[in-house]
Parts: sequence; structure tokens; C-alpha cells
Amino acid sequence: MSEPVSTDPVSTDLVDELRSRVRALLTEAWPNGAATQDVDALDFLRARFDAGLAWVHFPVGLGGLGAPRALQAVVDAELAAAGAPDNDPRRIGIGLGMAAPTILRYGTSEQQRRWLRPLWTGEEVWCQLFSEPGAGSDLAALATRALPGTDGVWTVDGQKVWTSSAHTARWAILVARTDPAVPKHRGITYFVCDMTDPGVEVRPLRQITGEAEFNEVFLTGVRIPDTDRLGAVGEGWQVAQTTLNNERVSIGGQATPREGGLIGIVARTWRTHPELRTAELHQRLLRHWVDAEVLRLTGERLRQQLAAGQPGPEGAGGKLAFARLAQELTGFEVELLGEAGLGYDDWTMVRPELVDFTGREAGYRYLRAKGNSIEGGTSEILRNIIAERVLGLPPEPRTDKDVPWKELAR
Amino acid sequence: MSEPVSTDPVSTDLVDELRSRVRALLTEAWPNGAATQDVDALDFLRARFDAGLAWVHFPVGLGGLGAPRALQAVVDAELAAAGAPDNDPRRIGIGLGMAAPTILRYGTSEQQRRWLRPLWTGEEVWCQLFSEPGAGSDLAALATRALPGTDGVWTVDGQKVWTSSAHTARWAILVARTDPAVPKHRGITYFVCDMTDPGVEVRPLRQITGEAEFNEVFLTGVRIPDTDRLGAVGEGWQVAQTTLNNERVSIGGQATPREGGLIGIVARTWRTHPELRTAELHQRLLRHWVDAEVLRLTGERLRQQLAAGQPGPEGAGGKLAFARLAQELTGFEVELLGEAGLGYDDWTMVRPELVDFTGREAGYRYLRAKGNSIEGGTSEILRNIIAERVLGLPPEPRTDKDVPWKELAR
Amino acid sequence: MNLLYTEIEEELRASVRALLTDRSPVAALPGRLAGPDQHDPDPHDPALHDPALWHALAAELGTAGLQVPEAAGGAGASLRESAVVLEELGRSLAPVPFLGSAVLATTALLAAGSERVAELASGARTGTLAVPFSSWEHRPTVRVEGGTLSGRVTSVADATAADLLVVPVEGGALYLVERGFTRTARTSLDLTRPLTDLAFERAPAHLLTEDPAVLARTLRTGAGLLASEQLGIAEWCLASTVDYLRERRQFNRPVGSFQALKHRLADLWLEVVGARATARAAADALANGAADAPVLVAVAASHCGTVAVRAAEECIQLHGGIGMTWEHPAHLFLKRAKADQLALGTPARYRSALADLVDLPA
Amino acid sequence: MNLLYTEIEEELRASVRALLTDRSPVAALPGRLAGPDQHDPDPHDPALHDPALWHALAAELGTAGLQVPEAAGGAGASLRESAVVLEELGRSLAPVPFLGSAVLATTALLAAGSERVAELASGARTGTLAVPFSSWEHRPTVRVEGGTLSGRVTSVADATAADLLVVPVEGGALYLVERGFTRTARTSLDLTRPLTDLAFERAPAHLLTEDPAVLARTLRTGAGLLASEQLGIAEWCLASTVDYLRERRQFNRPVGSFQALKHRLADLWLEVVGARATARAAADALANGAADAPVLVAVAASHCGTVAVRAAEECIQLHGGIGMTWEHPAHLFLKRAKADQLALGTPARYRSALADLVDLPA
Repeated sequence: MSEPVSTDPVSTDLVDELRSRVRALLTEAWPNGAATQDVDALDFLRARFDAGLAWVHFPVGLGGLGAPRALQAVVDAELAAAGAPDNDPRRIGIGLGMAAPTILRYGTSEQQRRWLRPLWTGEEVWCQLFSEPGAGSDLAALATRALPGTDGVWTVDGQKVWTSSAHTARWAILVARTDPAVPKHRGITYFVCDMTDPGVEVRPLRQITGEAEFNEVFLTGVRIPDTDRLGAVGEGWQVAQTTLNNERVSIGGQATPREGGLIGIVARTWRTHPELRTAELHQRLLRHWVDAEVLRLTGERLRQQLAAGQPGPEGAGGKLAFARLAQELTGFEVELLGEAGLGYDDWTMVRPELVDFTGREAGYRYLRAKGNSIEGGTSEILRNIIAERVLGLPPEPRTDKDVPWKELAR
Repeated sequence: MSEPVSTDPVSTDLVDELRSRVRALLTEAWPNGAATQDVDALDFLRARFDAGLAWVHFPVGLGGLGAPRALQAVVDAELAAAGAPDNDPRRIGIGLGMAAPTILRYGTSEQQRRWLRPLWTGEEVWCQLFSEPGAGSDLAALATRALPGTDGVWTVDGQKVWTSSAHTARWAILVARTDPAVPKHRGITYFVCDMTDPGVEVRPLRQITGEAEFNEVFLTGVRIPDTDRLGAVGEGWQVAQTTLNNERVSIGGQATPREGGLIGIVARTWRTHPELRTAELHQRLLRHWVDAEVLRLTGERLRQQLAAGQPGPEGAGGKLAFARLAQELTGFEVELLGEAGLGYDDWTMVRPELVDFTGREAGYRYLRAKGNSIEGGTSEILRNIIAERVLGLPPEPRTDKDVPWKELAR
Repeated sequence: MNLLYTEIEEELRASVRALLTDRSPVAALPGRLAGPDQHDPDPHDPALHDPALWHALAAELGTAGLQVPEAAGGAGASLRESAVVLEELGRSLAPVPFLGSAVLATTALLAAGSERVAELASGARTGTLAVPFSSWEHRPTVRVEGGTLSGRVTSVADATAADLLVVPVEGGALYLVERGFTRTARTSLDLTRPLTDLAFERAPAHLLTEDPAVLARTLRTGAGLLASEQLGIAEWCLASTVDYLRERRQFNRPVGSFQALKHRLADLWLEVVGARATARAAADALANGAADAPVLVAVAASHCGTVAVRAAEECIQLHGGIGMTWEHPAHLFLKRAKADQLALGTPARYRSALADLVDLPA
Repeated sequence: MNLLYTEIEEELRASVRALLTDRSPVAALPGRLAGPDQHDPDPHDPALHDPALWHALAAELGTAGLQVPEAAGGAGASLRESAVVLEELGRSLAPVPFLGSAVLATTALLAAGSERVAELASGARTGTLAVPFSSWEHRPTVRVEGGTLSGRVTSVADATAADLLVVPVEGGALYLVERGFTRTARTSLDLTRPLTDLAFERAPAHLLTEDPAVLARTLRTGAGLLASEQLGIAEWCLASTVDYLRERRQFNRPVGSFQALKHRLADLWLEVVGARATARAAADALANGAADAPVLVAVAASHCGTVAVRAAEECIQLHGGIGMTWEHPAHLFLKRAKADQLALGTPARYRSALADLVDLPA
């Protein structure tokens, strides 16, 4: 077990110490660098976790060193330079970004030790059972029921939707109603659900693009031991806030280069296809280019603020601005292409693990981008949040906060 | 007194009869046509009123013939062709468009006979005392008090604002609170206020353009006889709906020509000033031109619907669309002008009787157009109305409808 | 200029709507198009071309011949009535080749003075115009050699079941082709209007006209009438969104009571009202051969093409997650609206065309 | 590229804001500018140029010399700090010639290597650049004859009280002029930044540089820094609108609780956040002579010029009637924002300039 590093303000000493710990890890677990063929990637990731270099701001013993979060970038850069294996954060994003912070804050020591290591190494994939057909933006209205048993085991029945990775996940974070007689925010409990339980049925949900990124999950008599509950009974809403507020922030990540992302694709098409150009498209392209650069600089300023320990409210707008730009750019791209924009690459129903905007054609990007303003909090909800939490505008009159859940109209 | 015309569906016979009545009027009251110098314009307008040719859909004896409203266009066209004097509808628009329909619906015979003739001829100008500093979009929250006296005379105290023509008006339509103990919509009464009362003080309200089109009106112990009340005590809100719903509709008016209005001004500048053109401005000009033509065709379709006796909900959108177009066009015009757009014609504080977009320069138009989305119902209120009354979307939760007025927070 | 619907037009609309509601209900479209395991749509799938429905619409209701004079075998109505049919097709996305056959091919045959128009007018046969569906100012690439045609035309609409092809050739003349060509299906963004590549190899052909103005007029007519289809799309999207938001509850309120959504829908409604006026104006001007038809077509194409896409995009967004699913028909309207935005000239192309038409030079 | 504010910059901001809040409070501006009976504003009115305030800002706080090296008589800071001052001037509309003197004239004198820059840096004297305020790519029309200048320059900003004029002449050289010219006041849309016409008749002049690149660099610097003023305008407009909507009640609710308004303000806030990032990027790039300064200036000028107008227009609209009155300061911000949109090149001009700068050809 590693010693914790100093918790003084970020200093050159601390950076040096982290670098030396990375070198020690590499020497021990990745001895011949990128030429290493005989070391299993999983073994290396486990060794990295045990060395406290998984997420340095986590506590010692749980993959971290109690160091400032911003210093993770130092570790990542050193390991990337050495060509060491990574845990593929895109594949296990829900575990890393949502489940882990919640387990860290609300889990028992036993739960933390059981779940965090295989979560981080990617041995166990996590998914999220939050949204329901009748509870989207209004998540607290959820209707999935969890009934306590006399044997310390809960029985869960309900339907969840928009669940990515459900068909590959070993575990799910789950919110369910345990008391319908109290107002909706107070009768919810937060569980970890074993996705191998026979009562869990996962059905792919085909979407506008033809593929099925997400799933519907039907829960029928699913049994969850009370030891897999996170936080107190009836306090699931507060626990879920930790989950929802912990979207993965790329602190200390690299700055995005100019023309990174979708604008780069469009600009390349423009440069290589002079026959598509018109005066009207030109003016719109220049507007989009400016908008993309504004978003890039806004993100860069946010990154600098976070790195300087001055997080501002600007983060709240990133997803909103990205969704708008992505939708405008992809709509423009289809129009720019003219006849080619009338086509589509492939309607085949597949179940992709990842969304890849760059690996598909313009029509796919156009359709997939429509989800950017819906998934993970609609743009409408984000505007409410900015107006109320950032600008301090008053909330709307509410009629749903103090009424018992079972008396709400549905 | 004229005989009423047939109330059969609009027919050629009816049109012929109206034309012959117009000829009779002209023969009698405008004998030598445009060369007439010895006939007073006011005498002619009185004769026209008495002949039932003022507003043909009004009852006989009150300036009309009980004819279909659409036929007014026939009368107007004949009289315009003869060069007969008109009552300058722009100067007395509040009387014609708002006071008259309300007096017609809610006035006693005596009130109708007293007020309608000089209102129509323009001898007596009317203004509207509705809005208050604390009651704009929420007109029903108005705080101007009217207290009944034992002598059949009400005493009115309060402040009104955004009153055009107050300094030239003889009469005002006025809403005031007569019962603060009931919910706000139920404690209002509708009066006609004599603007020569010594308690009426009119102060010009200088605005963004430098001029003062509107006034503030301070009411201090103004005395209004109960015989000048319109409708029952406490029913002023319903009476006011008639006023507000009777904006003057140009039924049977002439179709607007292409490039009529602001777009024509901008297009002429474009054509005569090639040195101002850029590719970017060109694309925006074409967009504005299309938008203006869309609005023109929309208005033309509405006009045809009304003329065919098929009024649709489309009218609700006209003001909203006009305000947006006017603001976009005038902002574009200033930008197009470049250096000239940095100037302003005249900041002199004057009190114009009419707003004249074409008689002033681009900067004035830009600033004045900002009022188009505020005056006479803000664009926000119009969107609410369209959403609820045209589209049938549900209202927002309300907390102000059933509470006594005096208990509302202000 | 009559911007209203006549009684006859309203009766026609009612007949067409009744037929389409019965035989091609919107709610059934996603299921017809592709089950959960289905791959690329097959353009010969009856879900993509329904011959029985087409026969009922074209021949039994007589819509195929609306713009054709009675003397030429048609119904003796006009493009105004054809536009009403397109509004209903935009509302239903029914898989029938009305645009290609009853608008594009028929307009070309009429303008060329061909008697063959009677075959299309009766609904007995089906035709289309062999141009890429994105064409605006089309430069034909098919060659004439000894009275036969050779060359390729890509992305042709309504060609799946077409018997008669009106084929523009180099120089702008139009030929009629009935055989000697092959069809290859494309994978189209718009699932309900499949596109086809055509290859001609010494195909026997019949000269219709050498006047290149006929092609220009046909394309302009197509764009002007497409505005009515776009109006129908926008109306469906607006109406279905309003219906959904009245029913869907979140936070113990109908979602449609939230003011931000109400204001967006009010603005959208205003644009749809404008679309109706411009689409009517374009159809009326084309029907009457009005001098300013090119201006009114450009205005309608520019406005309606934009409104349809915006309405479909708002429809998806305001339906939330359900609008992103394959099972809900909203995505089919988005795909149709986006494809229509490219079809027969984009809104931007038509705005640019106004520079010359109304003397607003660059 | 540092997009944050340094501690020194925050201290500078606090000093400037304290001075302006005390000596030129926004709420007092409409009253200072023109009472109900006042006619055209007089540009020599102290409300339009406040020499005492300018002395306190320029000389006592030392802001006039921020971008000037200590060796040349300045504060040895940079354009980053000048940009912070402009943010505060945008928030206050204080009647001082900072842009003309401490940015435009000073940049030109520095680039030309003139020792005279010390006079401006100390705040002892005031200068400006003699170009129409709408200039972007300026083509000078003033002629040189035997070392004297003749000609007219219209719509010059900050010329009311300027002692030193930097005058571009035909061919692009710059001259320094101190006498031999007349000023004529214009009636300006922007009430708080009067414009002046200058007429030179054989005015004695001193050659500063023959390099036309100095003028281009000065104009670009001005446009890049103006973005920070535009950011300040937008921030005032957003903040005052939010404050008003929290207080104003209609329908027994704070107006700011209505969702449609909340969503509009959230969108506006997002644009203001973007404006801050781009304005900082432009100032930093200019301060450091970064190679991509022209790109970052174009982005900032395009975005911030647009955002300031939008914020001011929303401010007027959401204040309802009160925002239309002369007594409320909102109109002054609208006029400044609209004039700034035209100043030193419109957002559209700068977007178009990107075509060459980032290889996106027409």
C-alpha cells in the first residue's frame, strides 16, 4: 500500500513525486515499455490502481493518493508517453464518471473495496438505471418499486429506459421508489443492481440512426440484498445528485486544437470540394467556424479556471452550447453535400459500444446529433439550471414538491 | 334618417345600393367634387355619418346601415375616388379602433348618441387610460382607485402611463379599481373620463428616440359622473376585453404591394448604393426580403379570409411577425449604412401626433421599432395568447386569479 | 391571386386524407419500414412503393391527372389541386410516386405537348423525371447517339416503379424512355422516398422537345409544388408536437404548460402560417402562369423548405427521448424534411436566385 | 494563451470600477445627457467629455500608459490590462476618450517609434486616430502638400478634446497634427461617444511613419480591444436585466420566474461567457504579438460585437416599457452597442476576413 502524498498546494515537489511514483510503477509492472508482450494489460491496470495512480484524488487504498485532482494529468501524460495500457474510459464512462464518485461518497468501506477496483480496471462494466418512460426530465417521479423483504432482500419491479451498456454491464446503479406515501423526492432509495439477476431483461432500443445504442431494461422481481443499498432508505434522491453532478470533467486534459471536432470535418469538405461552394454557404460556414472557435476558447478558459482552482459557473453551459453547435454543423454539412446528402451510409440495426461521429457519414452525424440536446439532461432543463443556479432567477411555481407521490396525476 | 339596407348575404345588389347612397351623399354634401371650396370638411363628415356611411356595419342612427363590415371598402373606395375629405384615421385611431366598439357594445343609447358622432368625425379625440407603472402585461393588477360618492359621482386617483394623444384628447376610456377586496379581475370598473377635468395632469414621457409620443397621466381627485360609466360596476375587465380585442382590422383594404413598407426603403438603399454592398450583407438582405414577402403574403391571405367571411386564427400572429421583421430590418439598415449609421437625424424632444417611420432616418427607425414588440401587448404576451388560444396548449399554474387584489404582493 | 382553398379543393383534401388515413396510417409507418432486425430498406418493399394505394389515389380518386386538361385525358383541374394532394402526402408520407409522376413527368409531357401525358393522367402508367433529386439548374450528362440514350443519372426520385422516364440529355432536350435501362437502389436518408440510380445503354428513346426551357419550367414547377408537401410536413410536426405536449406530464403539469415551450411553438406556428400563404401563392401562380411565378416559387421554396426542417427538428426535440426512437414516426418526418430541403434546389439556392429576379444584385 | 484575469488585472479593475462608480454612476447618465427640454447633445458638454474624470483615470490611476513600456514613459503593462479598463468603460459608458487616446493613438505612436507617446502615456495630453469610426480597411483621403495636410475626415471618435491627431494620408503614411484643423460636431447615434468631423487645411504635420502596416495594425488592435468594451456592455445589460426581472412582479410572480424569459437569459449568458473567452484571447494575443492574433481578433470582433447588440436589445425588450424611456439608462447601452457594432469593422466584415486567414475560400 502506498503512502499518501503531501496535501500542500500543488507544488513542483508534488509533481516530481508523482512522476517518480509513475516511474516506479512502470519499472515494476511494465518493465520493457511498449515492447512488453508478456505483461497482461489487466495486471498492469491492477498494479496501477494499487499504486494509487488510478485517480490520484481518491483515498489511499482505493486507487488514489489523496492528491489534488488536477495532478491526474501529470500521471496520465507520463503513462501515455510510456505507451502503457489504459482502461478505455469511453467504454466504462458510466462507471468512472457516475458510479465511482457515488460509491466513494455513500458506499461503506466494504462496498468501496468490492466495487471500485474492477470498476476502474474495466473488468466490470457499469450501467445506470435511472430514466423511465414516465420519468425523464422529471426523474424524481420514477415509478419503479422496491419492496423490502423479511430476509434483508429487496424485490424490484419496473421499467427503465435509455440505458447504454446494459447488455454488457455487470452492475447497475438504480433508483427505485420505496415509499409512495411521501412526496416524490423523499421516497426514493439508491441501489446497486446485479445485472445477472434472472429478473433483469435487456432489450435493445432502436433509434433514429438505425442502430441501438441504448436499451430498455425490464425489472421483474429482481432481488437486491440490502447490503447493496447506497445511502439510507428514502435518501436516494440526494445520493442521485452526486451521481448526476459528477459527469466526468477533463481537468488538466489537453487543450482542444483549433478545428478539432465537427468543424474540422466540415472545413475539410469545404477545402477539398470547391464545386460545392456557394456564396450563401460560405457565409454560413464562416459563422459556424466562429461559433466553433468561441466554444473552443470557452472550453479552454474553463480548463484554465479549473487548473487554477477557480471553477466558475461556465461549466454549466458547455453541454448546451455543444449540442447547439453540433446540430447546426451537422445540418449544414448535409446541406453542403447536396446530392450526397440525400444518401445514408447504413441503416443496419447494430448495438455499438461507442458513439463515433467521425467514423460515420454526414447523415448519421445529423441524426445522432439530435440526441445531444436530449440525453443526459435536455437543453431545456439545462437552461432552467443556468437561469436559477447561475443567474439567480426565481423558480417557477411548483405543485409537485409537497404532494405524496401516489397522489400525483400521471 | 336613412333606411337600413338589406341584411342578405353580400350581393351585387347591396354593393350597387351602397354606391348609389354614396353618390347621393356626394351630390348633396360635396356638390362640386374636389373643386368644392365652400363646404367645410367637418360638415361633410357629419353628413356622411348621418347618411350611415361612416362605418356601414354600425346600426342605423349611429353612423351605419347594419351592413356587412366588408362593404365599408366599397364606400371608402368611392369616396376616395371622389376626393372627399376623410377623418384621418391615424390621428383618431384609439377612438375608432378601441373606444367606439366598446361604446357600441356596452354604452346606453344616450352615451352612444353623445359620443360616437364627434368621435368619428374627429371633433373629439379619445385616448386610453389603461396601463400603469405597476400594471403592464398584467393589466388586471391596476391600482388606480375609483371611490363612489353619495352624489352619483366617482372620485378617481392614480397614475396611468404610455398614453398617446393624452394632451390632445377630449375623452379617455379608463379602467379603475372599485373593489380591492375581491380577486383582481372582478373589482374593476370601466369609465369614460373627461380629460378637461382639473384633476387630470398630462406629462410628456420622453423615450429612446428623443421624442415624446406618449404621456404619463396623473389623476388626482378626478370626478366622473356615474352616467359616464360603461358596463356594470365590477365588470370593467370584461368590458376592457372588447376594447382590447377590437384593434382596427383593415377589412377589405387594399393589398400591400410587394416591397411596401420598410423592406422597400432598404431595397432602394441597396440598389442606389452599390458601394455599401458586401457578400455577407447580400445574403442577409435576401433573407429579409423573403421574410418581408412571407409576411406580405400572410397578410394578404388573412385579408382574403376575412373578405370571404372565414376569419382564421392567423390574425393573432400579425403584430408579432411585424415587430420581429421591423426590428431585424431596421437593425440591418443601420449596419448596411456603415459610417452613416453612426449618425442620428435629430434628438430634439418633440411631441409628434403620429409615428412616421418613413419620414425619419435609419437610426430613428431602429430605435422606434424596439417599441413594436412592447406597445399594445408585448410579443411575450402574444406568444402566450397564440399558444393557449390558437394551439390549445394548457395555461401555466396561476396564483393570482382567486386571491383578493389587496392581498397580492406588489 | 387566390390564396384560399376552394370548396372543391377542400373536398379533394378530404377524399385524399380519408384514403391515406385508412390505407397508410402514419403510426404504422415505422413498423412497415423495418422491424428491429431489418437492415437496409429494400426499395422494392411494398412499404416503400404501394401499388394498390397508388392506384386508388392516382386512378380511382383521379389525382394523377389533376393538372392535365380534360382534352388531354386529365381531370381539367390545375396545379392548385395537385398542391393540395401534396400537402396531404406531406402529412402522411405515404409511399406513392405522386411528385415524380403527377407533377414532374406530367408537367414535362404537357409542356412538350406530348399525347403520352394521358397515360400518366389516367394513373394507368407511372413516370418520373430522370434527374438527381437535388437538381436545381440541371446540366444533363446523358448522351444521344443515333436516337438512343447512354449515360447515368444518379439519385432519381420515384423511379422505383416508373414505366416512363423523361430524360434530359446534353443540351437540354427531353427524351421519353421506356426500356433499355437498369435501376440500382441507393440507401437514402429519406426512408419513405427511395432514390434510384439509372444507367442507360443505347436505350431506345423518343424526342419530346428540344427546348431546354421545358426542363427549367419543370424543375421550377416541382420546387413550387414541393413547398406544399413541406407545408404538410410542418403541419404534421407542429400538430403532433402540440398533441404530445398536451398529454405528456412532468413535474405534475402537462409539459405543454411550460412557457418556454409554448413560446417556441407559437413562433413555429407563425412560420407555418407563413408557409401556407407562400405555398398557396406559388401553386396559384404556377397554375395561372403568372408573370411573377418565378419570384413566388423562390419565396415558397426558400421559406417552406426551411420551416419543414425546423418543425421536424422541434418535433424531435420536444418529444424528448420518444422522438429519438425508431418506433415513433417523428424521425421519418425529419428525414423527409431534410431530404426535401435538398430536393429540387435548397432554400439558399432559391434565395440567391431572387437577386436576379427582384433586382437585388450582389 | 492566458484567458484568465491576473491578480494585478483584478486590482486594476477594482480601482477603475470604484472611480467610475463614484464619478460617473450609470443611473445618473440620462439626467446628465439631456433634460426633457434639451435638444441635440452638445459634444463639448462636460457630460460628453469629463476632463476631471479623464485626468483621474488616465493620469492618477495611470491607465493611459498601460500598454506603454516604462522606458517610453508608460506603466509597462500591456494591452491585456488596457482591455480590462475597456470592460469597465463598457459597463459604465463613462465619457472619456480612452479608446481613441490610450488604445488607437498610443498604439500608432508606439508602432511608429515616436517619443511623443510619453505625452499620451502620462495622461498629460490626449490623442486619437483621425479615421471615420467605422473604418476597417481604411483608405485615407487626406493629402500631403509640402509637409502640410489638407482634406476632411468624418465621424472621428474621441476627437472632441484631442490635442494630438494621428492622421493617415493617401498611401498609408501617418502624420502627427496638433493644430491647423477645425472640428465640427456630428449628431451621433451613440450619445455617450460623440463623433466629430475634422477639416485640415495646410495643417502643419510631422511624419510618424511611411509604413502603411502601422495603420492596419492600429485598426486591428482597436477592433480587438473594442471586444472587451463590448463584453462590458453585454455584462451590464445581462446583469441589469436579471436584477430587474428578479424585482419586477406581474401576475403575482417575479417576472424572472417565467420560463420563456429564463431560457432566453440562459442563452444570452452562454453568449456572454463566450464573449469573455474571445475578448481575453484577442487581448492576450495582441499583447504578446501572437502569430494568430489576426484570427483571434476576427473571432472576438465578430462574436462580441454581435453579443453586445443582442444583450442590449434583450435588455430593452425585457425591461418592457421602462426600458423605452429616456430616463432609464438602458437606451444608452443600446446606442453604444449598435454604434460599436459598426465601429472599426462590423462583425460581418471580420467573419469575412476569416476566409483568407483560416483558408476557407469563397
